[in-house]
Amino acid sequence: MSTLIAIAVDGAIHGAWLFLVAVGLTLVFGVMKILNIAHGNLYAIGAYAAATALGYWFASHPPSAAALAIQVGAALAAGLVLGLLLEVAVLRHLHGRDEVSVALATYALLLILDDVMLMIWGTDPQSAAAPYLLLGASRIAGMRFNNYEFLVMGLAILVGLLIWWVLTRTGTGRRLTAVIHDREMAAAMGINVRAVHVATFVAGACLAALGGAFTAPMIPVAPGIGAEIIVVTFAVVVIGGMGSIPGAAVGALVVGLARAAAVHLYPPAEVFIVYAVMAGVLCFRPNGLFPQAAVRRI
Amino acid sequence: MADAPALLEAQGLVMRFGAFTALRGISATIRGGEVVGLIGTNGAGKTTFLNMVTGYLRPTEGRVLLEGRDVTGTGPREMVGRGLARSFQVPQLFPEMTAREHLVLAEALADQGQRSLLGPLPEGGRAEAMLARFGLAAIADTAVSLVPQGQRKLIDIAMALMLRPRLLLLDEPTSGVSSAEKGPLMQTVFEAIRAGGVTVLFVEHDMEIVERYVTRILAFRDGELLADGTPEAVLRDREVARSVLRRKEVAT
Amino acid sequence: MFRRADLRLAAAGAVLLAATSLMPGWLLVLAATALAKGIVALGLLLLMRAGLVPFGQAMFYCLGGYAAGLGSLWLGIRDVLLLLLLAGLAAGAAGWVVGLLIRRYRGIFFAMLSMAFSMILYGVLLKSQDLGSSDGFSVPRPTLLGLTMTGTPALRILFAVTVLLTVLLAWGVSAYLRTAMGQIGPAIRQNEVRVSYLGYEPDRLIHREYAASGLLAGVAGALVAMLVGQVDPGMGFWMTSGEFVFIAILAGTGGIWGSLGAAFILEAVHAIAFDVAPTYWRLILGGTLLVMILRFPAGLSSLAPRRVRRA
Amino acid sequence: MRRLSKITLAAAALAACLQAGGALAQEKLRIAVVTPLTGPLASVNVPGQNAARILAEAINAGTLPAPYSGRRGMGGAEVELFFLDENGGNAKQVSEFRGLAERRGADVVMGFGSAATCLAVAPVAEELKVLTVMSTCATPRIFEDASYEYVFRTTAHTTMDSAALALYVRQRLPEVRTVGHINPNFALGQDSWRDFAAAMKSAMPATRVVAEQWPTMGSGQYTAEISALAARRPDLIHTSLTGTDMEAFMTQMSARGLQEQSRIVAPLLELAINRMGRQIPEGIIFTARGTNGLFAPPSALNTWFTDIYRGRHNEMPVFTAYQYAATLLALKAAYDKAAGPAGARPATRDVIAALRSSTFEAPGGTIRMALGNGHQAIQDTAVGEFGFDRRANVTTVRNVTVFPAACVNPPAGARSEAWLRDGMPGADCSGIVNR
Repeated sequence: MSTLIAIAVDGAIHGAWLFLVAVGLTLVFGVMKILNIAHGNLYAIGAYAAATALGYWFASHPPSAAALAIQVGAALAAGLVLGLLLEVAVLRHLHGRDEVSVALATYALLLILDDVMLMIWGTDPQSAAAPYLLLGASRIAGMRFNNYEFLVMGLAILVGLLIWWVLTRTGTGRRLTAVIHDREMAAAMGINVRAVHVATFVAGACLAALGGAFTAPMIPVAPGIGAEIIVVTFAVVVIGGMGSIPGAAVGALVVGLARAAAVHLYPPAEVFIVYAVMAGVLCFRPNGLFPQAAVRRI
Repeated sequence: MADAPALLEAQGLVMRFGAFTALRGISATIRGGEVVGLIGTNGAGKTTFLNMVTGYLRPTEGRVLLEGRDVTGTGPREMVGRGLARSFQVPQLFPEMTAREHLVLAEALADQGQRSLLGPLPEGGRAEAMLARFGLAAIADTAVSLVPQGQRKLIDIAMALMLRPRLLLLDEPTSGVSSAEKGPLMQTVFEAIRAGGVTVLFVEHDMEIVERYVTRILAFRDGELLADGTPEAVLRDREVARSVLRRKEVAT
Repeated sequence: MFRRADLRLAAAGAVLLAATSLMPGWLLVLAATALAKGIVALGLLLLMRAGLVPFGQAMFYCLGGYAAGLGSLWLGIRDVLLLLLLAGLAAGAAGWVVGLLIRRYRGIFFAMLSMAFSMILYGVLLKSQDLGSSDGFSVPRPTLLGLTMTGTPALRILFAVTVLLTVLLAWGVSAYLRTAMGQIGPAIRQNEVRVSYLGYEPDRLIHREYAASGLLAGVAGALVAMLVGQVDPGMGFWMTSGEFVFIAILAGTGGIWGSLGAAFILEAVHAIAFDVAPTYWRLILGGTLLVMILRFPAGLSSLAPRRVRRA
Repeated sequence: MRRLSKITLAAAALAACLQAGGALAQEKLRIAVVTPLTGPLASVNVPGQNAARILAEAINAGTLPAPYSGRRGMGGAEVELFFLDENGGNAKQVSEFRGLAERRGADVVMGFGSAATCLAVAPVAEELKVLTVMSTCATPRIFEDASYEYVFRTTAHTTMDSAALALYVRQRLPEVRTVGHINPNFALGQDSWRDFAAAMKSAMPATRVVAEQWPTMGSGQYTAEISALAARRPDLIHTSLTGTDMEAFMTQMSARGLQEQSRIVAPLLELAINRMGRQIPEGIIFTARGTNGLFAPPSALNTWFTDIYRGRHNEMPVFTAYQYAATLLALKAAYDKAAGPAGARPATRDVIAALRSSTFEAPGGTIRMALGNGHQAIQDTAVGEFGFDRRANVTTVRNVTVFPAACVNPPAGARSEAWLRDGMPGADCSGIVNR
């Protein structure tokens, strides 16, 4: 019985983390039809920014709850700067190009940003463990869990609700949904699609950076962490249905639980469990669990 | 004509897109050699019906029979394999190809049974004759994206005819064509058809054209079959006149 | 049957064959690897003409390498041509099996699903201890028609085999592109529904061309495996697939010549970047790719073999 | 871009390549260092690159302490290092290796962080007759699956770690009955666990394995793995996670108190010791692939090496630094011996004869080229428990046991895996020292 509880808790923790990291990717694809392969770099830069900021602050201050504010601040700053830079410098010129060319352009950005980060932060890992031990531990089913991971779960749920509220309850949200479903029609109705694109990409970048900033305390921030999460975030987004926020939430939970189950029941499968689940879901639901309505062509 | 074998049968076809119901149970039979006109206002379900009987759309309920055999939901490829061909309300062409390339490709695919596709593309075969017959020789080597709408319609229909179909479905062949060109276009199409004895079902808004060519008329309204009969009977039917033709008094 | 383009292909092959005796070892390996990647790019060319970009083609490249390696270690086959045949058939069969599912997908989903399959193979190879897991295993030098090869002469012979095979496969692909079936790919990309209404099942062509591209990538993987003498799961990592797509984009509308030329350019850019900036070679690769995509408005949409703007 | 201009661009690029390496420097001894400059393994190998630069400068300046003091350079020639990134896959590494030998005039090639590259490059070095001395890659397969004339390795391989750790646990923790492990799912992790499990079966037959975890390398998220290990509560947990994975695991594990219910054995902890320092929980059992770093016996060479290294990089050198230093010192000893008093630069054949089966001093103690008919090194090793001295704010090691080379390395000609499984026959463990 305790194994089932452990799988549920571990799955939920990992799923929440995956949602936080992947939601920006599906938002950007939903609105702009861009599969941002450089999403992993935005995550990594968020982590580096947070690690540097935390390292600088806690060099002269005792560990305190200020850490969380620093992480959010660093993430939003990194996301804003990088989101704007990439959108204006590169993505603007790719407007109207087919989906796969744009995805390849972001693959080029991945290669470039990887080395740019190497130039700025070098090869040695940055650690920012200060906030990780701040919140103590709690016991579930006889096992001790670090509360920081529940904080990340809470943050993921908060972010999910925030996005849902913006999309369904606010003016900008309705404009965003209009652009998601039909870019030309939205433009015809006077929506400044250009502004929506920039805002969406910046929001996507901030979400990725937020994911990185709150992962920084858990791992040493080193070259290559961006590349590690790319393929697993694709799996989450594709399983959920490209462009669907609830889909990303369900996809993240499915992958999280699958990985936790593999770890507890058959560890050697951990290497490919995520991709097996992805291929499995796509066999039955070719466009993911929450596909967007297809437009009639003839 | 009436006792000819049933070629295409629709039985109680229903199509629901979520809350919207496009077809509310339509049954109709088309026999060999007939020329059937399909009329109705926009959104009456004409194109949905066409998409369904040609295998592109699987009906929510009901069956489609071709020569008595149930072909519900089989894809367009099998339907074409069984002698069906169609044109489209908006011409479905290959933007980067020329008119000649369209017809040559259609010819190669039509003859894939006799001649292997791994051979070269046919040269100077039926495609050239069809280009001449449809008066497309002048623009034969122009990318279709630069060709006017009327000729795009002709290419679209010509490609369907290249398949030497037994049953031809035309979706508003004259829509988007100037009124001066409507007559000659239909003239060209029906000359090519009459030579081969093809059964035709075509969607049309221009009643003059309908009266001139059809042997029977199906009238649709809001996804239901309003009338099914000879042109004289259907066009004088009060319901059809009021809702489909939008004319106050009845045409004499 | 021979057209001007084919003669040019044969001429280029002859030039490379003649140069074999002059080239130093490192250039032989570099050029042979470039030609092998060109062969993979030929397979990609088929799929990209139909508007599909697989992000997981390295799976078949890796399968071909492992098939050649295991062929010589477990089955005792040592002849180059037999091993290439074995690798091609193995990868082609795998392409046919994966094709059963992937034939229904288009656009980003096709790319993502092919990547997912390649990562499954990568994970399985990483885990398999008796295949040397992440270290892989060494592939013994093959023989050519009974003739054993060692040292640099072995490289020259392998390079010559690679050149002949590349010319043969390039001629085969260009001949295929001239057949009626070769024209169906671009038609599918431009308007798939119309193709099915002309009585041809688009999924069937995509399935066939996916298996063929698998076969080509398998042969290329086997060539590199025998050239390098080592295979490891890294051959099937998604970054390797990214490199093949990079070559296909570089090739643009160049068709056969474009693919082979682009492969050479990539290896050259790779070698120079490696020498000039050992720590930042990926920046140079990424920059080159970005410039190609931004400056080349052609992109994927105009992958037709010939310009048709004869208004 | 017109098709023709694309071909001319390619030709120009290749020509540039050819021209760049043309000028062969006759008088300098050019040593190529193949080492990960980018990617996840970079951070673990940077200390090695630093040590190589320090040693090359000292060799050229002649400022090395005994037993290398006096003569400058190697065999009378000035040493010049140049670095090459060990990434891009085997095909790239093999073509780059040929480039080193044929185009860039490398007299010696050293380094090699990953076993995959070592296995791929060894046959090519033999074919091109290039003296290749591997510094860090640790798979025993190289000299057990084949024998080479031009390929050497101046560091012991992983079998030594497993043997020493198993003997240490038998001596210090006899009450251990259940064992678990968490190892990265790739060659290094698999070999390391297979060897440790075999060594434990031989040293402590009563123990049994109760938990196995195989996370993907670089995943960084170990929540589920730690829960699974905590649930089984093994007495001992073995892990050969390295670099950033090791740090991530330590951070996440110590927050959940895994180390309080199970003793942790981590053969590669020493590489993260400077970076993590006080964050590493007390009592973790570790080693340093020989008597390197904190385990180094006092000697003039070691004191000189650690002072210079700490002066320049303000942290203690970890064992990769000691391994790169050992390679350069082995080369210097071989070149000087082969050159003889006259000091004329020796041919590679003579250097190989001098290096084969030689014994040389390194900052970590004496290294003997005893296995793989004189091509594979063995050296004494030591195991201890990690401690953090709060007062002096410095990492320390307690309860150290030093194992002589003959006790923890397989005898010449034996296959490591079988040797461990069969109870380490022929091991001479008379010289064990407990500090």
